[in-house]
Amino acid sequence: MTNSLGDIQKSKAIIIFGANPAVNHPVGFQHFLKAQELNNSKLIVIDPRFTKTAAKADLYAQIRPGTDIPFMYGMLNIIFKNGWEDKEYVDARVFGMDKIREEAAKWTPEVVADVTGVPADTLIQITTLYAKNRPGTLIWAMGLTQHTIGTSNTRMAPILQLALGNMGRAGGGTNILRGHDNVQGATDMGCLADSLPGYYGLAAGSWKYFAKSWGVDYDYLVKQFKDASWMEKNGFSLARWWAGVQNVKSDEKIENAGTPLKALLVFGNGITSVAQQAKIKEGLDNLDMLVLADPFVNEAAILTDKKDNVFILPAATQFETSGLVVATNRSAQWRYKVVEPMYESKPDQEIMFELAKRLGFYDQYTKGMLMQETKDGKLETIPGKTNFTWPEDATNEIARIIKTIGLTGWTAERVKKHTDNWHMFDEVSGAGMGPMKGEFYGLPWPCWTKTHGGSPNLYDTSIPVSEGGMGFRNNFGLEKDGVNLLAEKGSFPKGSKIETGYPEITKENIEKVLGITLSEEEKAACGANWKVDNSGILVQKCMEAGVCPYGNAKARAIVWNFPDHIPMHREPLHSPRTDLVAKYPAYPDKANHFRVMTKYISVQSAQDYAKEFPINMVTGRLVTMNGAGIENRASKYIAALTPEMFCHIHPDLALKHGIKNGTMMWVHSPEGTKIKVKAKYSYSVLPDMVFMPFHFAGYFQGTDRTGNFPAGTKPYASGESVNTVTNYGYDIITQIPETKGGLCRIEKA
Amino acid sequence: MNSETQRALSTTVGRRSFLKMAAIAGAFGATSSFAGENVTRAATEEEVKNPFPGSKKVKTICTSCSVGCGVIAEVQNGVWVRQEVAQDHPISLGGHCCKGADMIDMVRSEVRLKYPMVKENGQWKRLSWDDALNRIANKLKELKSKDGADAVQFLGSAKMSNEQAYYFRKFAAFFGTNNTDHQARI
Amino acid sequence: MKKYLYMFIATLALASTALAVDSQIWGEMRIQNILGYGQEESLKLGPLFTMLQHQYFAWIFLGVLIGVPGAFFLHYKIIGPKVFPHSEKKYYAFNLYNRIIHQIAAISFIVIVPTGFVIVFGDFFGGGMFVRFCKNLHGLFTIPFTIVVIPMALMWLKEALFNLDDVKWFMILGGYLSKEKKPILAGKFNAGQKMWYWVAILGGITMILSGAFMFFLDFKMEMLHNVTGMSQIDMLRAAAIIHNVMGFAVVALFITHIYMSMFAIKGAVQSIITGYVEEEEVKILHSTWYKKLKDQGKF
Amino acid sequence: MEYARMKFYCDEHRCIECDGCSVACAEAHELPVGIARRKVITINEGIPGKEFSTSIACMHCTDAPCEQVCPVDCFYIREDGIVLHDKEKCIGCGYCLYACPFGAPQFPREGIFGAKGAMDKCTMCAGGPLETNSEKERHLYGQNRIAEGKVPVCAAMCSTKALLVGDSESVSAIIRARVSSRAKGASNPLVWDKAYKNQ
Repeated sequence: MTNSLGDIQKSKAIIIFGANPAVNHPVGFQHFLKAQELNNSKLIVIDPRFTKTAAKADLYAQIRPGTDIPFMYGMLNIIFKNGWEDKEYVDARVFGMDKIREEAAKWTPEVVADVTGVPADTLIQITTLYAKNRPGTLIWAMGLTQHTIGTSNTRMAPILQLALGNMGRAGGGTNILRGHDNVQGATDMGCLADSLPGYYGLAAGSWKYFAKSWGVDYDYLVKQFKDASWMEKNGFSLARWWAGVQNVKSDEKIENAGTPLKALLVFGNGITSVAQQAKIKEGLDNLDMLVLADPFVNEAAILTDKKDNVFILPAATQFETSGLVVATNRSAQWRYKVVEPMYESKPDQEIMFELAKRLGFYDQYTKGMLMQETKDGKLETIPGKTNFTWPEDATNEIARIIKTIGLTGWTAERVKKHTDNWHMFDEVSGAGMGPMKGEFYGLPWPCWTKTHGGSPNLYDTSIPVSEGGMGFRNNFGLEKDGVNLLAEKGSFPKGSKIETGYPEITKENIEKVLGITLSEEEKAACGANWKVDNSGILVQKCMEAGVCPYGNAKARAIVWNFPDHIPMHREPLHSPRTDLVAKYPAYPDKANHFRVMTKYISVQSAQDYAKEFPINMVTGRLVTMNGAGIENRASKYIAALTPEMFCHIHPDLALKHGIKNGTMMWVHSPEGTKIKVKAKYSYSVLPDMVFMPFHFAGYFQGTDRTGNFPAGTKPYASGESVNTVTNYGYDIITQIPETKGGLCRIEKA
Repeated sequence: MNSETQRALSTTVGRRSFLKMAAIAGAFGATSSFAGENVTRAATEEEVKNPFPGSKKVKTICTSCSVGCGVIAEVQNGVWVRQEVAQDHPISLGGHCCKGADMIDMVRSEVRLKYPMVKENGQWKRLSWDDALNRIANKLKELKSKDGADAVQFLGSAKMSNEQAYYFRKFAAFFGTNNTDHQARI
Repeated sequence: MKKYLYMFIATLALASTALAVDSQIWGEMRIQNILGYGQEESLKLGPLFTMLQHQYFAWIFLGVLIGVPGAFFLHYKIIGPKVFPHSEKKYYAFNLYNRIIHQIAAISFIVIVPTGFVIVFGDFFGGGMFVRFCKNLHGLFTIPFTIVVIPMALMWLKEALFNLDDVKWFMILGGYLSKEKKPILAGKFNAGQKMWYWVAILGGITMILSGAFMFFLDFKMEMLHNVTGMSQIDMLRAAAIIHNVMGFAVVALFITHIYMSMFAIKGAVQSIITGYVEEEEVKILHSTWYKKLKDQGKF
Repeated sequence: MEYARMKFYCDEHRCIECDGCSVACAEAHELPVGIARRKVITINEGIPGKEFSTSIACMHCTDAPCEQVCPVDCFYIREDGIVLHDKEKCIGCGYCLYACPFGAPQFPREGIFGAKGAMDKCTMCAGGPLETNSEKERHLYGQNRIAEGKVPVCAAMCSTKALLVGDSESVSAIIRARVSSRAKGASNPLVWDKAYKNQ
């Protein structure tokens, strides 16, 4: 989220692609409604389903799943044709918009109507309304990302915003609504297969920086791995780890340091809500050891037929421990401990520490919490400190190390102060009042220094860097094919000493760029660049000059290191429009994609799926639950609201198959899996589509597995997991499953 | 639109009416008799008092979604007795959806997993923490030495705090594999 | 009878499975119910019930409770009871089956009617435990009556059909307003008894059904809904109104029935206990029947 | 002394059927599962332009019909307009439900053949006739937040501030401001005429 929920109140137009905040972020949605009331803001919703959000919209387009790119190109086509783009902004701050213009020219409203199913009139109406009401904010969520072209979708949306000059403005921006409460934070913390914390990546240099910051030798870390090369390769992802498990039948090649997976440790992750449940079950069944740490019984434990070595550990809930959480707008809050862990449960970190002790790396593992930066840019163990305090010392360790996204200012003390004084902040801007003046609520990152107040809106050049202003990041060189990649003259954060674009700040270039001279001590103390500068001198100097440490560059519309340099439409692997597949084919199959060969074109071209499986299937969230839903299904009042799994189906479609409201039906996937669910008539879906929530588990392909729960742990509601029938398909870059565009066949049960 | 209206709009049942209501309730407390017809009844004489004596209020954050709503938990003798309204939280303004309003029920749920267990020969068996951790660690050690650290997959959580998520990633790094991920992938 | 029992059990089962929150009253129909409440086009049953229950029902019941016995008290004082000599000649009119059925119904009524009054005047009794207990008895004792109501209807149906005699009976009000003992035209049952028969049977069934509606509150009655076009809450309101209004008639005639058997005709109650009726009594009060029996040589 | 009249109002333009109010209520008062003092209802779901949701509970009517029909007179109306009842007096006859325009009274099943227990309905978080904040009051009626000077929990926790509660003047002022800024013209709040005769 580049801006914040409160900031949406400043929008003149809100366009939502594939998100349903009224259901998924109900409290956040109040800011949308207030924008409508206070600001006469126009709410536009583009979704395959008439959602609760759509019910509040001024304009709504019912789009075919997986065709957001054509829709947005259609919008750009109209924008460019009418000259509605912000030319000055594009010239000064965007690289490669001409290529977008070329592609957009192909997507006339008529072509878009054919591909997306949205009438040309509606597209024109929406584009006009959105382009004429600025600033406009663009919202998206899983509706854009969960596609084979998810990455392209998420590039397309900012491009649309860039063309209209909506990026980096209050009331504008691309506001991605994150799902789980700390998915932003956990991602920032690099709980990922392809990066170290803080998006440092997996390059040797990054490992060396972290080794140093953690107080261990780089060689020590290398020794833990098979060899150094495996440190720099992506691991298995949540989406496809099962492919790597021993004895799992698959023709997809695995490259995992010469071994299959034999053990799985899951800490608070509802893996019964991930695509390809049948394969996940196969993966679980073939493990040597399965460890599940969760406050409730992770339903993977009852899904698997594995008879031995399944450990379930009672982890404490987040209310029984404390720590920092990051909301969707990048702001930090302190989650105080409410009660001591109930029953025998233990907080996650204690389980990890206990395991680390038994595995022999506890001291090295926790050493980072005992360290601090010295003034001369070195790291040292805090004199006299032998014990750490959880979580404050960990918070400070993170603040000390993660500089890429500017977490330097996120010390435990500051974040706690914000949470303690949450009444001192403004609802709309997040600006502090009284004693908290000069800071924004939760210090939204980048929070460059220990005194910086946070940056509520990313890429906003209308305010000084010290107050959260910045240009676009310089991350990909200074020029490409002879075109300047830095911002043009005149585009810079307010109050900057440099009134043009500039590169990211390094020890080498700081004197030249800022026009200053560093003293010898300073030079000796500071690191190679701002990202690894323990002394903080580089960032400090930048602040003094009103300069953003990461540079001031152009946003890239062209990404030359991705398979599609500009976002291109590609049909879903299982497309209902077989006639369009040849024109917009999927990617070539990709070897070693997070350690496993992943298929694209070979699946798409294998058969004409639409013949046998003519119905679109979309999945989504219910307001009553989140994620795999276990914690909500284990709450009695919530479970009573949605006691069973269901399928929203249009009466016309249902009656064609003889399915009555409230009776059971089968949903079959092209992979041969099936689920038995209750039909629920709904007009929110078109007659060629069904919708199912993804929060249920406990049943598998028609059989009740809830008997596998240990006594007294069965949740109050159970049902089929829709992800048993969501189709094969993974994003080309992130490997997110394609669950928002798939096909199925239904029949009466 | 003048600023007065702006404020009225933005705060809905805002602090002003909130206080007004508190004042009304206070007035009731202070009045001993309610001369009413037979349908009304004399209010019990009582002051505005705390139904949970000695309780303390803990500010914390909802775990349901990324909006980051404020939760005020009322705790008495180590028991979470009531969920209060975080009226002045700048994002949620006291609001909760059904999940957020039910956080207390989630924590106090009777169907929580209460102690470590292991499945052996298809039967669930209770374990002590020590046993469980020893057995898990031994298996991990064995796998690491025999097959390499990459034989193990770690899946962390977007429900963890930053510190936990960071230490989860760090755990995988110290164990020696990049096979670690979490829900951001779905 | 079996069929009826099954139906009753099925109703019970249905009612207990229906979840309160799923019912129309609190579910899908709720908004329509709210918007329709008191609207010109609606049946206005809600306001009607409120008005009746608020202002009339209790008063009418009080009127019945005081008025009917009061009238009989006067009758007793002024005209007095009819006394028939106990002769040797008796006729076995009610067999064991008849008597058991009747007694079950009688016991039910003896509990249902007073407990009904306790509910109607619940405020007088102060609500709470006692009234709640009476309410439960009121429902509980409906069960035996429900079981016997159909057999009872069948066993006396033939005798309870109205005929010409009844017109004459009504013209002289059964001769109860005179002290004379002259034969009165009537079959096995006189017109008054027939009236009671129909009120007890048809009224009783109506009371059972409307009562069951109110007792089970939210059972699903798709069919009834389709037939009447009424929402469930309106059916409940109608049931409450019918239950009360029918209650006036049932109570009034129940009191009459008791008065007649216990006081107005001395010893009449014996006939339903032993099964034998006195010749003299039959001769005077059921002369048509007496003639028939005589012809058959039963006396 | 002039007392304010306490009123509920649900702004259907803002209500998104998040069920926050009903769960907050159930949780705060620890109601048995199956009893929903407050319930959110959506009509015309999935039909553009016609779908709307609203949250309904006891509206605490001025001339409460429930109070008029109760055969045991278990209802009483506070000076501030809050309609309460005495559960120990209630016999569970259901008359209040027939009289109620809003379908507010509910009956838990207890005893033989599922006989209805004492009626349960929204108390506007004002408890009942028992000693304020006593254990028994909390058990029978739930929290008495009004006595603590707090807002009823449903409205306080409403995610979009669709559900409002308070003295009638304040609530009206908020609604008026919202309606006028929506530029959709003033309209009578849904169902208010029934509950309060527009007083």
